[in-house]
Amino acid sequence: MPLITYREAIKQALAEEIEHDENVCIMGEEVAQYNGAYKVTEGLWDKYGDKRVIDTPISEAAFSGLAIGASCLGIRPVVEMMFMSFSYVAIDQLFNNASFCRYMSGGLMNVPIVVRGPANGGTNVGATHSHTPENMVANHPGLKVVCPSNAYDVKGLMKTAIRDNDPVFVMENTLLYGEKWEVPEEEYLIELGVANILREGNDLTIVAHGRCAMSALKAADILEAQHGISVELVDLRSIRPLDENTILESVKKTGRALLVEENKPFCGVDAQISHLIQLKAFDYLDAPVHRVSAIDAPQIYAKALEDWQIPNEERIIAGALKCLA
Amino acid sequence: MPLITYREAIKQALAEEIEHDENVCIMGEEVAQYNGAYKVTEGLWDKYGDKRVIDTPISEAAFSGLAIGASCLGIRPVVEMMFMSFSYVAIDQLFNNASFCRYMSGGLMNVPIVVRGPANGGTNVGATHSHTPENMVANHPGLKVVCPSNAYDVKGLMKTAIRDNDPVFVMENTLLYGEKWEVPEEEYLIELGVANILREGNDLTIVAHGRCAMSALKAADILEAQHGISVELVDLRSIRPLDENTILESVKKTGRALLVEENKPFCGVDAQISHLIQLKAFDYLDAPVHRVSAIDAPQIYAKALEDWQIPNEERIIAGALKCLA
Amino acid sequence: MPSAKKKSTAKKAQAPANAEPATDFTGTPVNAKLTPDDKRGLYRTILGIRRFEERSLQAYNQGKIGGFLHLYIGQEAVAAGVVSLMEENDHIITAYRDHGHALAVGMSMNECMAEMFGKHTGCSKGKGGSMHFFAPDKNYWGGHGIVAGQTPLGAGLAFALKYKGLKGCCICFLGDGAVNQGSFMETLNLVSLWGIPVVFVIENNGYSMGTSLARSSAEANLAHRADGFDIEWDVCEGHDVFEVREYANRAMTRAREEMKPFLLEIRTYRYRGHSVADANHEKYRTKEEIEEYKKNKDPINVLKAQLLADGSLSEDEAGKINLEVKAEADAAAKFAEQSPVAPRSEIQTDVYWEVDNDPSNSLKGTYFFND
Amino acid sequence: MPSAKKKSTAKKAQAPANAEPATDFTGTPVNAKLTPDDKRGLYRTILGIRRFEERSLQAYNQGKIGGFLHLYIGQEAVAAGVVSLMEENDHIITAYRDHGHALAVGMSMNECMAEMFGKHTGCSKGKGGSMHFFAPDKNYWGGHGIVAGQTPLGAGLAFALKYKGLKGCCICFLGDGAVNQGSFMETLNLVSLWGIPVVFVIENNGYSMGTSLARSSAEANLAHRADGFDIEWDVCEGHDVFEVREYANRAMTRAREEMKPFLLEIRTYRYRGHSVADANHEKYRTKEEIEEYKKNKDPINVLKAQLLADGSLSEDEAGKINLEVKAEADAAAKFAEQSPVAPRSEIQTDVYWEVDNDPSNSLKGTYFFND
Ligand SMILES: Cc1ncc(C[n+]2csc(CCOP(=O)(O)OP(=O)(O)O)c2C)c(N)n1
Ligand SMILES: Cc1ncc(C[n+]2csc(CCOP(=O)(O)OP(=O)(O)O)c2C)c(N)n1
Ligand SMILES: [Mg+2]
Ligand SMILES: [Mg+2]
Repeated sequence: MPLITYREAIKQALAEEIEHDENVCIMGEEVAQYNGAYKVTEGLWDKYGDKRVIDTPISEAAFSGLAIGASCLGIRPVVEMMFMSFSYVAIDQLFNNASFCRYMSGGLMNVPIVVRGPANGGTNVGATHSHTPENMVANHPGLKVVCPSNAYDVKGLMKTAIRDNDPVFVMENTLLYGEKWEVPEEEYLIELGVANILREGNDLTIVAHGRCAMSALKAADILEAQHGISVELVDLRSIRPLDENTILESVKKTGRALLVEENKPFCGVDAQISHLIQLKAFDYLDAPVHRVSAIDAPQIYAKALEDWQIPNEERIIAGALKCLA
Repeated sequence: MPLITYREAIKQALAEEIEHDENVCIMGEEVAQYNGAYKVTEGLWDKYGDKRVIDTPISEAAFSGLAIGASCLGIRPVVEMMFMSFSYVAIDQLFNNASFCRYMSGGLMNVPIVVRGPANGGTNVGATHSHTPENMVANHPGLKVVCPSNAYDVKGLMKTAIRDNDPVFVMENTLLYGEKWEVPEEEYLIELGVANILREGNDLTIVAHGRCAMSALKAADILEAQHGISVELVDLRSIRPLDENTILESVKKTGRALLVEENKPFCGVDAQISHLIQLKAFDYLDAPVHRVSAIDAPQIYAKALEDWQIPNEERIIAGALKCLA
Repeated sequence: MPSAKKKSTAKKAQAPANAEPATDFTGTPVNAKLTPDDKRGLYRTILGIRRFEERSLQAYNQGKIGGFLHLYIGQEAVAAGVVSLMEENDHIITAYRDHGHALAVGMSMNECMAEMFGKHTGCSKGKGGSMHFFAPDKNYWGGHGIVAGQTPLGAGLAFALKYKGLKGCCICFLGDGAVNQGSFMETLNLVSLWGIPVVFVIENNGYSMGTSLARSSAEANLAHRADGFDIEWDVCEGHDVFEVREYANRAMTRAREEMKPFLLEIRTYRYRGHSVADANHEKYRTKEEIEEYKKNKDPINVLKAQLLADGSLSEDEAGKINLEVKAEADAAAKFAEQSPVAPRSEIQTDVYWEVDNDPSNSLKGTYFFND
Repeated sequence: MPSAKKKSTAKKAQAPANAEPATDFTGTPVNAKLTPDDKRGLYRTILGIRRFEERSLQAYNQGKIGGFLHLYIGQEAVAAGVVSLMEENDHIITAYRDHGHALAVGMSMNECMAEMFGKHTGCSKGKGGSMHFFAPDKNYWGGHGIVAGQTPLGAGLAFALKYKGLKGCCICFLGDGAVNQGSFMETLNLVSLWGIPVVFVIENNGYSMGTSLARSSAEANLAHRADGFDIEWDVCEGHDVFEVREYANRAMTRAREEMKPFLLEIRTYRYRGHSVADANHEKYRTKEEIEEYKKNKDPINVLKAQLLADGSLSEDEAGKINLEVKAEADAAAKFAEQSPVAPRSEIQTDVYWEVDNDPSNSLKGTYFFND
């Protein structure tokens, strides 16, 4: 299987879906002529032209809302937020219109849009540019959200998201764009709501999503090698819908859980997962569920400190040891 | 002590603080000449005039941002969101500027604003008008949020919020505006971060905030009378800062916890509280922490169904019985 | 001190040189072609909206309708006039003051009334309420409660037409207070830049809740803002359905033919408070102002006089139509009253298309999160 | 077909009748009063910004600065000119391209450079970075990363002046791409309606990232949008600091004297990419375009020629200033390099004023939520 970057995998997904359905179009700031701020859409405008790949002014509320409206008539817009952080100026369109139009119309309409873009810290760009709003998205029934941790997943989930008839947020990560994974050449889709066991183990379940799953994978190896702790690692992939069963089965086996995410802790996704685990695997738990999240402060600029603020291997290992203490 | 409405208590707090500090001013849609959409500010414009009580156009992003900017120079604006739901068009100003300016300036500035308004369902106005965003606010370090459940609390907390040098959201409730409680005539403040034990008990701790605390109070009486269950009821009052100790002490005593809120469940405030309890009172828990939240769907319009969707006594009692099953 | 002199390049709809401001629009081509039947149809629509809303007000006062009730009374000729021009590929979307538009596109009084009663037979199954009527089969996309929130959606509907190569336009209504929401202003730039066939109709009734236009917008000539976005604009009166049709027709034709947006400001008036809860609306405007409008500019009276004059309607026919629509409104209230509320299980349907339709690739994972 | 003819009432700054567009601004009153010292000061500021940014670019390329680096090179006369007019009660706020404004208000190269290096000695203790320089003691309120997010804040600073009865204004800078954010347009209406003494300065450098003005705004004459909000506006060139001072002075004086907003569009140019990461900026504009500006409109060259001509600067002095600011920039890099990163405990300070200041009513409750 070819090794390709996360960036390339997204691009392939977008290109394939543009080919697959004439109603798929991509819009966002600098996605066309500039090839994307992070070059995710590189070459697509050249190949598919103005109709399918559309540059927008810096008007996130207007173009997200426009995408929602267009989707009512069967267009399937894939809206790029240059940073998912910039969706903060478009929250009303996304959290009221994309999420609720179907409901408020008693099911007469649906909103098949995708909102995609990087939602991560660790890039030294400060508090306003480092949001990870998957928790806020998932809080709003009507929306779906996935956080792919690797190239294989992002391709398969992106394609599914585009074909999905509901609004789906795809949370990417600029730090993963350049990383490579094996991705088959044949077409494939990955269903929403199916977690991925990245590593099997018996002593501790780590649940993570997005890039944190990759950091946890490295931490798990170290935990095994240096501490003799056998970690089972569940990569959520999809936040809403959520694969509760996979999480619960793993925790029932290991009796312990560490939840790792880049969200700020208060009402992060892992607060919900923690509640779920204690609720549905109470009798299996040998220790409280612990969490490693971003250190609870606005994202700091200084690189050295930000690398400590977001979960890293060292902090994950410390968290795991707490679970087993 | 005089019995006054929740509405009147807010108005007293606003009037007292206007008198107390010449930099306090109130702004929002219809707050002045119209006396407020819910008459919370009735009479204030008549008494204090254009400078202190200011009508705005329907431009929430602009006037929230303006309030933040003005606060840098020592003004202490109290911004009314006619519905807290409308803050969705101003999220960037509130969640990036109000929350992070202090941090990004390395502490050189601070943002002493209050954002207040009703954040509740149960009024038959549909999904877009029934948000309870205290979870999203509390997710953002730099912001504070309180959810007063009664007239005494709302007055004391509002005054504290206005004097606080950080941005504080005060989540009110239209269904409480007309309800009465005893409120002393002498001036008082209530500290942020201090929960209130509304009722002592031994079998089960119920943690609630906002109007749900009042519904839980009624449910607790029924639980005692009809099921012989002695409930201790913790009214959080303040979500961030959070009074962890009071929650934990109560749970350590009762061994069981039911969390009640109007938030939609996924990453609601109670997801965080649930995590906290299992983390810090793990060995004391005799049963998993249960939650009663809004039924997980966009807020429905039909009154009969909405009254079932948001936590009511019946659902709280059912939740309590699950905790004791 | 010297100063550069700038000249703004206003791009308003062009009128023939020296044209007198017209006052009688019954004879303009778009109106001249109306048959007597068409005209009576317009009368029925306008009167039907009025009677429907009067009946709903009654139901609200009886406690059968809850939440908000934003009445359109006084503004009926705007929706009726504009909608009467809609062609197959035209779409329409509006704000929360949406009953008039809904009835004008042909939604039944039954489904609308039942929706307000929160009943399962309502157009949105009782999930949306008064502010959220929808009829996609009639190209009607709601009914939206957040001020100006519908304006990017309207642009999107028109975008889809262009994308698909369909000749049509989207008419997107908003209020005079809504013009100050950022989403609308962003959208103005976007649709002009991209050549999107959307007609924004500002229903300027002079007030946003209790705030007069002068207290909400710095520049009283709202349509003028279009200049800053190189969008053509015009202004007309909204009480004469023929005037509305004339101006709307120009705007819609241009949008369809030239693939360009248009901003049309229509001056109108609401007789009632902002919503029924706004009982004190005589505090922010004078009784005289209201009476003046009712007396001289009531859309029903104006149209009736016009139709009586040109012979397309008789007093008898007018009376008959009135009785018919009144009966229809009463029947709708009865229908709504007798309809069932949806079962509790319906709270969690219509959230996700994929869940409702249980597609072949069977659903995985948990979608809803109550304990 | 007949059409109402509308006339927009453009409210631009008035020029004397028949005034020729001026080209030499050195003699206008606001500039005539400058002493040779003042002029050399302007030259030092402009040159200092250039050298500082060149040095920071070098540090970025060496990997000492991370994240974004948005260089102001080419636009220096705008910040220098406007800031040189600031009086005691004037305040200033800008976007992420904020180094020029920071140095112009008198922030030290040390604290600015250290901030970009993420060091504890930085103006924001390394918490804000390149986009977030602040100096409230110099009436400088940042440095803001979200496009147009600073514009309501700027209005708020000016609001506070009016509230307190202080005679002053706030100058709020934004880019040509930022004009399409709703928050800015909402703010335009608000400040006009309320009579807020804010001067919005659009630094129109022709591009927002890779998007030319023509591809982002439907109406190329950006300042013209002010008409729709009844705001006075004007347009000038930004490479001649005297021209900038002339126009900015008119705008700021009017804001202070009349308590009214002003929209000033200043045409300028950035030589470098949007940020340093934008290496391919010659793909969306021609080399010639860049060279043309550098050759004929470089703010340093233009000013130097003016000062040499009027005798307030000699070649020697110019050379000396150049060496001095270069040395200052080098020293700043060294200072930054040698400064410590803040300790990890600093991640959670400066979040809440109340926590940091441990006020007498001792803090209750938990503020931070890591396990
Ligand atoms: C973003 C937002 N802010 C405030 C409101 C509350 N609100 C509903 S309607 C309204 C007035 C709107 O006036 P206008 O646009 O003139 O429309 P009209 O009611 O006159 O039809 C306000 C303030 C809202 N629904 N959404
Ligand atoms: C709301 C938001 N959307 C997008 C961005 C990403 N972004 C940063 S700067 C920029 C271009 C702004 O151009 P302009 O306003 O002309 O300012 P200039 O960079 O030319 O100084 C963009 C798109 C952002 N920071 N905030
Ligand atoms: Mg109105
Ligand atoms: Mg620019």
